[in-house]
Amino acid sequence: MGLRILYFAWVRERIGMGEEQLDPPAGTATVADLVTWLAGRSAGHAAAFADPARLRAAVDQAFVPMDTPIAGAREVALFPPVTGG
Amino acid sequence: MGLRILYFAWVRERIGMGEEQLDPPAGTATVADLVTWLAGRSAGHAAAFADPARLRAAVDQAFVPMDTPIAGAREVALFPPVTGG
Amino acid sequence: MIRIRVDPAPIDLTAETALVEGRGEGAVATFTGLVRGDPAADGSVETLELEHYPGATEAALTNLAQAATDRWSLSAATIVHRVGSMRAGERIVFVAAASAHRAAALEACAYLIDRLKTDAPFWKREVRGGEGRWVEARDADHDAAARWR
Amino acid sequence: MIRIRVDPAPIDLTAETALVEGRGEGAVATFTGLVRGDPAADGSVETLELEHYPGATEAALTNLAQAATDRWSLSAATIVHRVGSMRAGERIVFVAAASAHRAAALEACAYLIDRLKTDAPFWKREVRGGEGRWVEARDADHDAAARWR
Repeated sequence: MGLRILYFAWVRERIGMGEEQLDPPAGTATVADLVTWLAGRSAGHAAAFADPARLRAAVDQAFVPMDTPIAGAREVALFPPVTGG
Repeated sequence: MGLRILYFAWVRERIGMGEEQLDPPAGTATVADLVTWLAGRSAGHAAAFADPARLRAAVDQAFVPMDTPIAGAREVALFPPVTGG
Repeated sequence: MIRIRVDPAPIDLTAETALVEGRGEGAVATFTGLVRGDPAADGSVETLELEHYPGATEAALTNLAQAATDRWSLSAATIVHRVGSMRAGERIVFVAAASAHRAAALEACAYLIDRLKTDAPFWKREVRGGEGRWVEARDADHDAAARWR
Repeated sequence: MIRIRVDPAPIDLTAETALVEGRGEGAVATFTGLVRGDPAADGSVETLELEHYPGATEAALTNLAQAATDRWSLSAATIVHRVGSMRAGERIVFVAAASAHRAAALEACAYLIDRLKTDAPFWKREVRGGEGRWVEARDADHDAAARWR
């Protein structure tokens, strides 16, 4: 199955894609763990995740803190602070 | 010359006219004095001014308290509390 | 831009909004008051009649719009008030405030309508079942206006 | 009525307003956000691009409109947000709240736009002089949203 991971705004631009389907390794318990793992996948990922303070997340389309567990999640989105309206 | 006196809403209806031009007697110092004098002019005037608490006034088109002097005024309006908007 | 209009014609929201939006600022807040049917024991409101004090009304609304413009640095302040006879569902009043900042536009809009309720010489008469009745002023309106002093 | 619309087409204010006013309540408050030219050292904004998170956006806006409806007993809550590319002077966002009472409509309108700024997944990119730049989030927006908690 794998986890659907979505990127938006400059996170998407730095990584060079809007979406990937991945199987995080065992021990990837939280969103923050996922980000750490993803940062090692490419230079683009590393650049996108270089400053965790500028990163926000949603698990299954709900905004969550970075220490949120991802067990059972189908979709995780990573993006900068929102700027709509 | 005389003073232009305007009536609005139910004050106008009770008096039966929207406007009259009058020369108040000497000693009519304030809006309240004017109202007391006007109340004696007809049964309609008396009915309109029976409850001073329900009456508001403007002198030369500016809302004022009832104890405002009318010396030099060209126009006095008497009406119920406003209900626009 | 300060725009004041007291008119028996229906309020043209599209035209009024275009004037306000045309000022080039980022935030526009509006308030529209509509005639309510307000069903009661003596029937619903068939028509609402708005009387005003010509001359004094325009002066009061201009002062109000100017005060809001000064306080919140507005690029536009509009007050349009209908007078005469109107039916349920029709617009009585439209106010709008435009500013570079959303909080300023929103606050100024609330200020304009709150103060209009107590500071402008309008009187409403409701007709239900063929019988007219002057609307009583509400204490709540005075409280709402007082918070801006 | 709750109406949520996320759309690349220009916002039709006349149609949206008619839907809200058609609810038969007396008070309608609206807020419209427009693209600002915002002249700076690197030129004015030529286009503004709005990216969003399809699915999550609609869910967030629906939650927001429902929360406002519950809190202020609204008869209508509308949120329309444009996405894609737009130019200076065009509408980005329109929110409206209708209620029997003016204070409820005004407060709910402020709530909708304040919370939208922090709770809905939209991202703005400004293009000036041919160069795109992602807009930074503002602390003031978080403060504005926090006052409703």
